[in-house]
Amino acid sequence: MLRTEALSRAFGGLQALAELSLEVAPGEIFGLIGPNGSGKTTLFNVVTGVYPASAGRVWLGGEEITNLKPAQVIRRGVARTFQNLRIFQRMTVFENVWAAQHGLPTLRPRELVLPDRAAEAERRAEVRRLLEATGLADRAEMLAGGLPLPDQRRLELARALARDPALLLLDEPAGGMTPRETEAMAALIREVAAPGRTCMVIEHKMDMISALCGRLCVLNFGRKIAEGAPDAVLSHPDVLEAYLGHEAGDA
Amino acid sequence: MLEVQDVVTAYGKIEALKGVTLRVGEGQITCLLGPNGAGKTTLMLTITGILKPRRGSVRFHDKDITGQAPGGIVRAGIALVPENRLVFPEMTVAENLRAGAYSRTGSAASEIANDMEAMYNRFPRLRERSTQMAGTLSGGEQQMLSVARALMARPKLLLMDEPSLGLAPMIVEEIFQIVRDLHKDGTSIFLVEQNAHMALQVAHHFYLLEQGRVTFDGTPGEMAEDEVIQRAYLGTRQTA
Amino acid sequence: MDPYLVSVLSNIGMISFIALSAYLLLLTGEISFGQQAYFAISAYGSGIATAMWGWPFWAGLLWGATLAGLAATLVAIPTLRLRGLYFSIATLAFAEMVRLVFEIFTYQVEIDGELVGPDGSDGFRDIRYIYDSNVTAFEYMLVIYGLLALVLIGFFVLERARLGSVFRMIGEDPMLTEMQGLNATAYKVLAAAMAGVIAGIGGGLYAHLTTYVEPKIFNVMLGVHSLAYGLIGGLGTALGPLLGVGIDIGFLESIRAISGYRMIVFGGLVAVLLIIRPRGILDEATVHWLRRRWRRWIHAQD
Amino acid sequence: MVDFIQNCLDGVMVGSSYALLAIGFTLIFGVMRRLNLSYGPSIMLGAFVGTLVYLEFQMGGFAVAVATVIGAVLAGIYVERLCFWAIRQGAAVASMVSSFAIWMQLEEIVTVFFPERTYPFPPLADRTAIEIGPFFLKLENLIMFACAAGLTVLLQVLLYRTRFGLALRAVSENPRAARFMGINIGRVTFWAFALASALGGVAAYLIIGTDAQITPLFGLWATFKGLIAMMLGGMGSIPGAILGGLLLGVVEAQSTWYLGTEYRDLAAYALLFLFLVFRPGGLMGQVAAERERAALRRV
Repeated sequence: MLRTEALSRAFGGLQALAELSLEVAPGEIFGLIGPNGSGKTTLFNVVTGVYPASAGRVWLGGEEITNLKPAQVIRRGVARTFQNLRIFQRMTVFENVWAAQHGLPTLRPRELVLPDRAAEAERRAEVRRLLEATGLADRAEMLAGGLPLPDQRRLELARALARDPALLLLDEPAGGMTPRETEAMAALIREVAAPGRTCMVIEHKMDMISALCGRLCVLNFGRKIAEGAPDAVLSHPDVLEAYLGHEAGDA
Repeated sequence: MLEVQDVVTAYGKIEALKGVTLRVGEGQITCLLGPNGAGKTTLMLTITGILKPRRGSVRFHDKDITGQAPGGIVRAGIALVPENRLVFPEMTVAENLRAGAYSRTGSAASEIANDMEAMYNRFPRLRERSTQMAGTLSGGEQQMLSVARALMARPKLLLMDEPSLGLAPMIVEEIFQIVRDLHKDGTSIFLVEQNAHMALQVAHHFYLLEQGRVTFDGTPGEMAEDEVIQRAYLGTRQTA
Repeated sequence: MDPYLVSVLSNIGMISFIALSAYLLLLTGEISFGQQAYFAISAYGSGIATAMWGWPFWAGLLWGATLAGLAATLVAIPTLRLRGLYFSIATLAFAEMVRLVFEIFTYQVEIDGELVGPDGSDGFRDIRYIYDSNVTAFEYMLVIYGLLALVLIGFFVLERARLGSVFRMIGEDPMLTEMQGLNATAYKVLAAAMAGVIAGIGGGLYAHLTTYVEPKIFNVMLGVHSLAYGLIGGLGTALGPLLGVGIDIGFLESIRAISGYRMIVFGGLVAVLLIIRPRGILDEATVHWLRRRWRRWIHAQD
Repeated sequence: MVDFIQNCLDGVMVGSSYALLAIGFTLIFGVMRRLNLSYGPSIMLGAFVGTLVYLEFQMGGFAVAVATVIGAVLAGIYVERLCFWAIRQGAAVASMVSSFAIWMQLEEIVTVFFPERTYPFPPLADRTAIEIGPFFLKLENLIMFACAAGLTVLLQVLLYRTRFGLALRAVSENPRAARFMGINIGRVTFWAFALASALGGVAAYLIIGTDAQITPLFGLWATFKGLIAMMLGGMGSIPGAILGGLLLGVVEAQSTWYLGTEYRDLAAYALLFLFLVFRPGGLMGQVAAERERAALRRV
């Protein structure tokens, strides 16, 4: 589904991504872990065209998308959420999800001003279904800026799903959540978000990652240091050394 | 030496700290653990006087310092090594150190020069780079500069906000060695960390902050035995 | 109707166009100090068309507004890459350039033995179409408000439609807007072009009402006023800038006690409002709250 | 060729007054990362305080200069408290608009008290022209040029050799970190504004002194010239401000000579527009552009 080949990105002297080659198969939930600053979010940013790659190439489902503009990548069926939460604070919860449909390739430009009644009603119903599924239905008319953190994360997820993406990039979807909220988010990803699409998840929460993901990749200094099934990766000596620390190895 | 009593700090309507009570003992390394958004940085900002608590008090050496201006708190003897290092990128290393001594209005220039010399002795790499712009330093060197800059205020208590964040494991080892050395030289340290494994090796006491509340208070031994903390902050293998 | 009242209302109507023009760009998060440039371009353009080429009023107005829209598009393409302050200063520089060009722009033809047309800093006299056609001041006021109503209806359609939502998204977070598959720059250029046309309609109306335009009217103060109207009245709805215009021209200008001190009061009012209500009186939260109250009230009636 | 060089000399001489204005702008922008559009009107108000002293008490040059500086500082502080201090971080645009509003206010305050079109101001020097070979220089312009150069040196010393300068630079680079050092940001920005306004007062005294008369339009003129000079030089760099001022002066002098007076301002705005589109960092703007990029990366 997503393939990168020797993908690199440097900021000044800092090598955020160094010749990273990855392949994510269709339909899998792929975990991306590593220390802060190891290049995980940079990978999402390069894939979605926020930063151009310094070198290397990216393919999405067989089509090369290296250095396309963000909107072009997104229109090819990618959606993402953000580590530091980005929502349209001055819009309502409903409008935030509705907004994700503005750029759908199936929406004709004319419909931005003069919607077809039936199609628009169907799309609005879809927004409501997504709010229902993510447990935000009763807050649809609230201004999104006033939501508590876990709800804002769910709103980001709902917004991403409104694009019905083939590839869903989730950047710390459970960041700052309590264990209980984390479990709820994991269930939401497993039952609502993942079916029928490919997911990549960045997380620091190992319980969640190992329960959710079929395969993991560990980054350090922009390089891949391990890849494979969670069990194997999380006991890999390099991973213990660079990310989990020595103690975990002894425990 | 530092006593935080029932502190509530809020941004607008949202309370980031919901009544936090903890103490940092003289000559000890105290560690605060907690997830992102739990309020750790808010607590640091409250102690350093940048944020005013809505309720509660902060006492340092039995004196109430709640709501004092940041400058006064630095002068009282609390310095912060901020999260993400925050060096002044377009100032030289030497100027960064001088900025660290900004609040020492009473000290003579020669005294400050002596302290800078002491910093260069402690961190020889900073001496090599003393006329370089701080922004050109590597992450690890910037972290050292950030620590040295805080020490230039001659603090009795050093607050360190996630000093290992985004740093390579080897550098993290180095930073923790510095923490041990500073402690040996008599500085009390209040350490905010996510790297619980490293913290376990140095800290004398642990607090866990979750959603603005202290949810654990105990020694390293007690912490290592607590199963919930095990799973959340130490263990990965139990569930893996 | 009292002629003084007609003239004040006509003024409010015309200034509303340029205020709405600045407001449209404010929605996309851009501060333009230069909407008066498009007002000026259309004032000259439509005046030339009716007074010199003998075009009918409506064709002249359409021509002026089109010119303004084209100019706005051409300026938007290079400048919208700039962010924040840089964009604001670039619009200011462009508007001053336009004004200074009109200071030296001379294009005159002889009609019935008299020279007609723009004459540099002496301005452009005798744009007499309205008077020659025996339209009364009151009727012309109705024309102004008719067009203003059309533009407002356009705004209300826009606000309910996805396009309005796209503009507001860009205003809040252009990068996040791109992440919804929308080309933020292209939509900004669209907004700038629409804003140019709206300012242009105002400019054309202005030239034909006063029959005389001179370059110095289109100075930065006009631009800043139109910007301030949205910021005072509120960015939550297109009625916000109209409220701003009403407060300034309708209220402040008509109070005798502060004549001669109007700028002191107006300047202070803007400064204080920016502190206590950074997005104006009718800001998004207020509009949202009012809408909810309205809906609840409607429900209660059922 | 002689014409061209004479124009350049004239341009540099006039440009030094633009440079003087740009320094104050840059100082404020460097610390606050915000534009103070009512910088010109506030020093204009100061100059009218000077005029008042000149007309009412018949006092000479020095007293007028002191009164001008005091007036400018008071007006500057008023602007700082209302448009910058009260509007909190993250609202650079609100500050800019607010300062524009206060501009109108200050201008009207002055016109209420000084309704005439122009007022006399103590002349800076005799209108002596100095001949060097085929070229002419004016004494008052030389004084202005010397002052611009001297103030630049003084400012560089202040910024790079003093404790206040250290604090000022720390605040402009990273206000958050500066607070952790115990630096009182409010106090530093207050004094930066006072300093910039004092510099503006000196600039106003010198510039208006060369004309020997003052008008309320000086505020608009000063803001635009200073702003253009700063943007040409690269925002936030003091040497850049000087260069930008001189460049603006030269371009104006050349366009006046070769195209005519009516093209002078047009050429200046066209230059500004082109710079913004093709080189938004200005002459010395590499650093500023780099900083922008660094900020973007953190998004």
